[in-house]
Amino acid sequence: MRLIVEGVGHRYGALEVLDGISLTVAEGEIVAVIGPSGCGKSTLLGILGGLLEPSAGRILTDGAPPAGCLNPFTYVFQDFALLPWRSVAGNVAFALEHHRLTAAERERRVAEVLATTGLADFADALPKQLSGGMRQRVGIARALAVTPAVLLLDEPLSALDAQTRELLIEEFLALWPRHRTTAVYVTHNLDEALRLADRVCVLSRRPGRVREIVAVDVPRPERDGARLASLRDRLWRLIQDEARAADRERQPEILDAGDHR
Amino acid sequence: MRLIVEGVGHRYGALEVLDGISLTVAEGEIVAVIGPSGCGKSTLLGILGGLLEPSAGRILTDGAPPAGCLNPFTYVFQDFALLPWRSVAGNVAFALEHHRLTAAERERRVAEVLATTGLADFADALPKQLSGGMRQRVGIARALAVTPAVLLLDEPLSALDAQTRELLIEEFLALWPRHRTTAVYVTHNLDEALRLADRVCVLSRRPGRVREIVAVDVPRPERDGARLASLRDRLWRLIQDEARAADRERQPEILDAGDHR
Amino acid sequence: MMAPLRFRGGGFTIQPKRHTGWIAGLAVIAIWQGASSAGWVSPIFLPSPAGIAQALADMALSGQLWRHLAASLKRIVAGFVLGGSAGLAIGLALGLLSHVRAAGLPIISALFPIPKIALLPLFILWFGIGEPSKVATIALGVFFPMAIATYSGVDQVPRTLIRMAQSFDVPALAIVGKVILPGALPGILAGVRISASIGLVLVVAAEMIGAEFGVGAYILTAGNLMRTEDLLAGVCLLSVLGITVGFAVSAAERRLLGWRQ
Amino acid sequence: MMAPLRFRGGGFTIQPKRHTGWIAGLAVIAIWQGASSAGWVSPIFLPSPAGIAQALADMALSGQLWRHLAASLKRIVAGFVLGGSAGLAIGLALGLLSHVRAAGLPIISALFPIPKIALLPLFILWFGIGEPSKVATIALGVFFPMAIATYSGVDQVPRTLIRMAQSFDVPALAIVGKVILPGALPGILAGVRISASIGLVLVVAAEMIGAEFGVGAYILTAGNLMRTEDLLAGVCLLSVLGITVGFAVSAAERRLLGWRQ
Amino acid sequence: EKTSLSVLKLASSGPVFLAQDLGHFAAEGLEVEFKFFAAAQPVAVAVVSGDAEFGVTGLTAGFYNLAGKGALKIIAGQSREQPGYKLSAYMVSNQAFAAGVRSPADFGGRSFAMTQVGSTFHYMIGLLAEKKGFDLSKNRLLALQSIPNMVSALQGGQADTAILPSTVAVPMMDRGDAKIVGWAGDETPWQLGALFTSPKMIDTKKATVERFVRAYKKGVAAYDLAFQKKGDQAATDKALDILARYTEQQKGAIAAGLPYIEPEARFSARDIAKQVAYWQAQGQADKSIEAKDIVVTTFVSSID
Ligand SMILES: Nc1ncnc2c1ncn2[C@@H]1O[C@H](COP(=O)(O)OP(=O)(O)OP(=O)(O)O)[C@@H](O)[C@H]1O
Ligand SMILES: Nc1ncnc2c1ncn2[C@@H]1O[C@H](COP(=O)(O)OP(=O)(O)OP(=O)(O)O)[C@@H](O)[C@H]1O
Ligand SMILES: [Mg+2]
Ligand SMILES: [Mg+2]
Repeated sequence: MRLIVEGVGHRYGALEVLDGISLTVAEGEIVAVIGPSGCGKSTLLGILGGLLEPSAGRILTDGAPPAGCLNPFTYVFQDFALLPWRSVAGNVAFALEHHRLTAAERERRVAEVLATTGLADFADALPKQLSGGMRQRVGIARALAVTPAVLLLDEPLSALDAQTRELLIEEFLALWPRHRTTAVYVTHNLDEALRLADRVCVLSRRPGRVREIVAVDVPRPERDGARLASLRDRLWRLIQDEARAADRERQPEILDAGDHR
Repeated sequence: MRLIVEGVGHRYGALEVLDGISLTVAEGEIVAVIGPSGCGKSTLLGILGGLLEPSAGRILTDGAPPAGCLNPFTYVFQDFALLPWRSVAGNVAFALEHHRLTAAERERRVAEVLATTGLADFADALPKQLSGGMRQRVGIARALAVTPAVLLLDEPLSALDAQTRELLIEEFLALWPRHRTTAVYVTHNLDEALRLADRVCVLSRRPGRVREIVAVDVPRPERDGARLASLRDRLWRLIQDEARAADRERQPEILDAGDHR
Repeated sequence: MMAPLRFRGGGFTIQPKRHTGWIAGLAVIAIWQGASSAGWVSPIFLPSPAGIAQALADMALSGQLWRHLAASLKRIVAGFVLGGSAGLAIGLALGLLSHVRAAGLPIISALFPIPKIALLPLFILWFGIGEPSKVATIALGVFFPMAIATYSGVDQVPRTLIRMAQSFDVPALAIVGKVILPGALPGILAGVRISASIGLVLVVAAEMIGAEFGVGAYILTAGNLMRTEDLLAGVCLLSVLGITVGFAVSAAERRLLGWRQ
Repeated sequence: MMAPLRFRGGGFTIQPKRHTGWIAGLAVIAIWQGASSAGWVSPIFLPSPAGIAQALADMALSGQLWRHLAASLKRIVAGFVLGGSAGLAIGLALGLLSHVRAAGLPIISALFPIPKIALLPLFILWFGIGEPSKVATIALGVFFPMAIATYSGVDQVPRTLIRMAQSFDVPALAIVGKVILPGALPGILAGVRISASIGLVLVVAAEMIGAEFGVGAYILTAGNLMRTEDLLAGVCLLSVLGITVGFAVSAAERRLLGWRQ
Repeated sequence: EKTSLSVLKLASSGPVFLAQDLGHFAAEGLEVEFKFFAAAQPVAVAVVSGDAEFGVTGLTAGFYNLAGKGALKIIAGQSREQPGYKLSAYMVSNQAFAAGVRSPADFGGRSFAMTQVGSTFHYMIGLLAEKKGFDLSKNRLLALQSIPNMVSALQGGQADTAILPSTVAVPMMDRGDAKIVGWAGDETPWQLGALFTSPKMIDTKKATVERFVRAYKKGVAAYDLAFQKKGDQAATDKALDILARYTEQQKGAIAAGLPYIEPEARFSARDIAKQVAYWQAQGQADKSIEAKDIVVTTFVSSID
């Protein structure tokens, strides 16, 4: 399934967050979105998945979702978003319970994705008993269980420590060829973007605009520090100044106006 | 000042966390400590700074602290450990208030380190008004204000996003030649370790033992992705299996036995 | 010039002392009994522990104890069920519906601080002198904290879990049942704990007006007759009742909220 | 086969409705007044808002209002100062000293659930029917929640801040004053809020015996005389008193805890 | 037919106890359920709230406030303070006695313990002030909510003076805890209690009310015969037995403190008007109350 973003803009009240984002994500492509803190990456992802209505522009889809797809647009969340009172299997099943599936089919799907993500031994564990890495594996298993057409990943690894992040990137890369799901991958981490993405979409500071879309031409298995070094430098130079400015920005008072983000 | 660690071991009740750690940190040297989650890195750092008493072994110092040193062993914390009710300047001053200094001298020191760390414009800001990166700069300014002999840094950048981390590493590297303080730098991040350290001390899983100490022979200004790639691979192969095992470990129930860690 | 490291940590942690609690409790009782036996405190002003124990034993043997306890418990349970379920329902509505929150919260905030015992005369007019007015007082006293605890429990459900459920197309009613209610349970149980103690206060107050049986009536009668042993025996009963309810709520928390942390 | 994206987010957020609160409050009063004027509710059972307002106005004009309010406030303030400062001191000791915690907590837990009004007869015996017994009741009622709020406030001070202070060689007493006390302030203020409402309940209860003036005495007299207008006028006074105290605590929190978040 | 009566466990309720046990209610075809309360106030409230159909007790300011809103009607008389009947005692604490409070005339300016504002005790001190000419606003009036609280306040000297029922006052005097310095009946006779019901009863179940009052009057007559005419020792003993059982008191104590009850269960409408006026003047009763609307003289006539 292809995803077409046409001139999307968004504002929260008076705060303009996104402006004229246009982008096409091809079937089976991974597009990484990078940009300084607060530039509207999460907002864009929320719009892509139909959770937020854009103030301007529209999103179109092209093509049919894959066979057995229960939820075309499926998220993987930065903070995992696991129900803490459900076991690993229960969390995966949560995504399936509201679809017309036989119990057997549901169990088959759960078992399959737990096996794929190496969680088979942890089916009965509660989230609190798992390390951060294992928790995000549950998040990924849950996403895969519904056979998504487009995966929307919002900094899926940023809550993990560097070593676990490394492990999960390797697993992603191993898992990928089997599913080839279209994906939009938001991250702050250039290395992550360069190792996973086909193209990297660089956003400007708020209001986020597309500054540049950089294709990563090296085939995934051949990407290593040495080969990506120049591309990495180029990207870093692109965003460096804006990252610095975003960092030095005073954080606004969080007014609890009753709306819970 | 040289720091000599002689056969240090530690146990929390029945849990053996560190075993026979021996290590010498030379004057002006940066030693990075890496190891899988829960292997006792923070415990070791606590022992080095005199906050925890080791169950076995001892720590010796050799040489006099630098002129004007108020607190030979000074920490930079992962979670910044700023007093949220004090301004940036107040947080830095907190480290000085309990020393016999004239008010003028205190103010001079505060102003100086705020200038060094680019915080001069933020002297009156409260921590909540700052981005994560700025908060850690305050942590660093506070540490520098007491002119430490040995800096003890416990994953100082792991709470920051990748771009801010990049910015702070660059600032560290720029700041370094001016002070040349001895430092022990705990991290999960191989890149961080390789870009900053003279030597990397690799710990095994719990109970932490020294597996290998790797010298980084490239001069700091010349370290880049391409040059460090092979060293990085070597380190990653060293710790990969243990990182994976640590990741798959079930997290123990946190028993609140009245002791607050 | 090698020097050992100075230890400067420790303190500021609470060490559990297994037996101190019992010893202190027994010591207080022993000193009190000693002072009473020695005649230093007049038994009218402060009866001896032995006297109180005797009064309790008499009460238990004569069957009065169960009669009073049963009468009080019946009222508490009835008031709790009525007020608690109403509070839960209104609290949920306050937590979920903007209009209900906007209209209801100011009214609830205005009525909450009114001590319910002040309304007892009115309740007697409305519901008569018998059980209904007592139950109504307790129910009203329980209603407010339950409603407030429930709505703030709903507020504390992480928004990301709700977004997650929406992103998997989970129907709204199922979100309430499977995400919001379990997520609000910690808040609701905290409300139960507070409400139970308020119920205890109110049963005493309500029984002071026109009740034949009940721990409150027993205490009032004892007070009127200047029988301080009986009075303190009744107070001990209340204390035991309160502690028991506290334990019950803790047990429920352990069972139902084992997933926390 | 291009298709627009289906929106599936929204809901589950509380929108602030600026005027609904006032409108709802006024509507309730208007309906109530209407029902009273139409004679649907008998003034014995529920007097009309106009009747209550009249009673309040009479009270204000005759000067009785200030007399009763002043008497109650004097008792609350005296009880609050006594019980609150004792609770603060004991709470600090419970929070800081292992032995005090081990010995004191079981005793406090056993005494806390006793409704203080049950002790009123005893206090009258000890302190007479004058002011001291009333103040003592309020003080005792305030003591327990303050002690418990203070000690759990101390527990909630992040340990890392204490470690930080120790790592800068800050003396223990200064740690208590500059880290633990400010850090425990949110807990302490939460305790003040609870204690204030308990004080309000207890002043009503205490004034029911032998007080000539005071809002509680006024309400009791009104109840005795079956003057429901006066009774509800007194209840309104209590509500206003409660709301005022709530606002005062909120204002204190805004001023003193502006550093939070 | 079933009906219910709210009542205090006091000798002044003697007529209804006698009417019950001597079968006068049964003779009228009434099955009366007694609802016992601890104070005058709830007795009246019980009739308003519908807990009981009839009530018999002392007249308080609260009673008049309820009656003034059309919730209660007096239909017959009960006890009166009458010279020679030792019902309510003027009491003085030992300390105050030593300080010179020796007679009811000395009560001016002294702290005075009572149960509640608007209670019968409150009215009696008001009557005394009127008679002896002292200013009641100079007395500290302590509302202690219960008679035991009054006893301990008097015992401990926290209150100088009080008015207490003889059943409590005489034992206190005997123990030396306080001094009796006079009797209210001797100083200020007044209509203390009454039988009442709700206007709704009179409107909808007039026949029941009539039968109830008839039986009540027989009870009053039996009381009069047993304790006031004292013609028949056997009847006196039997009545005393019945009262002792209902009031849970010693026969001797009851006999010593029996109130006067008008033999035909009549009441003084003029005294009731005076009481209403007094409470209105004190600000304890609503100005809108009309005494004539409170009393119903169709069942029993007024004395005056
Ligand atoms: N519900 C909301 N109401 C108002 N403002 C919002 C809301 N959500 C986000 N914002 C603001 O919009 C801006 C963009 O937010 P968004 O979360 O999309 O940024 P982001 O690029 O994902 O940032 P980060 O890198 O920190 O995750 C921020 O300044 C944020 O404060
Ligand atoms: N105060 C304590 N009491 C008991 N056990 C502790 C205490 N502090 C740490 N531990 C345990 O000791 C082990 C080592 O802890 P430590 O924090 O030193 O590890 P670490 O290497 O810093 O881990 P991480 O990489 O997660 O920061 C862990 O298993 C931890 O659970
Ligand atoms: Mg984001
Ligand atoms: Mg650590």
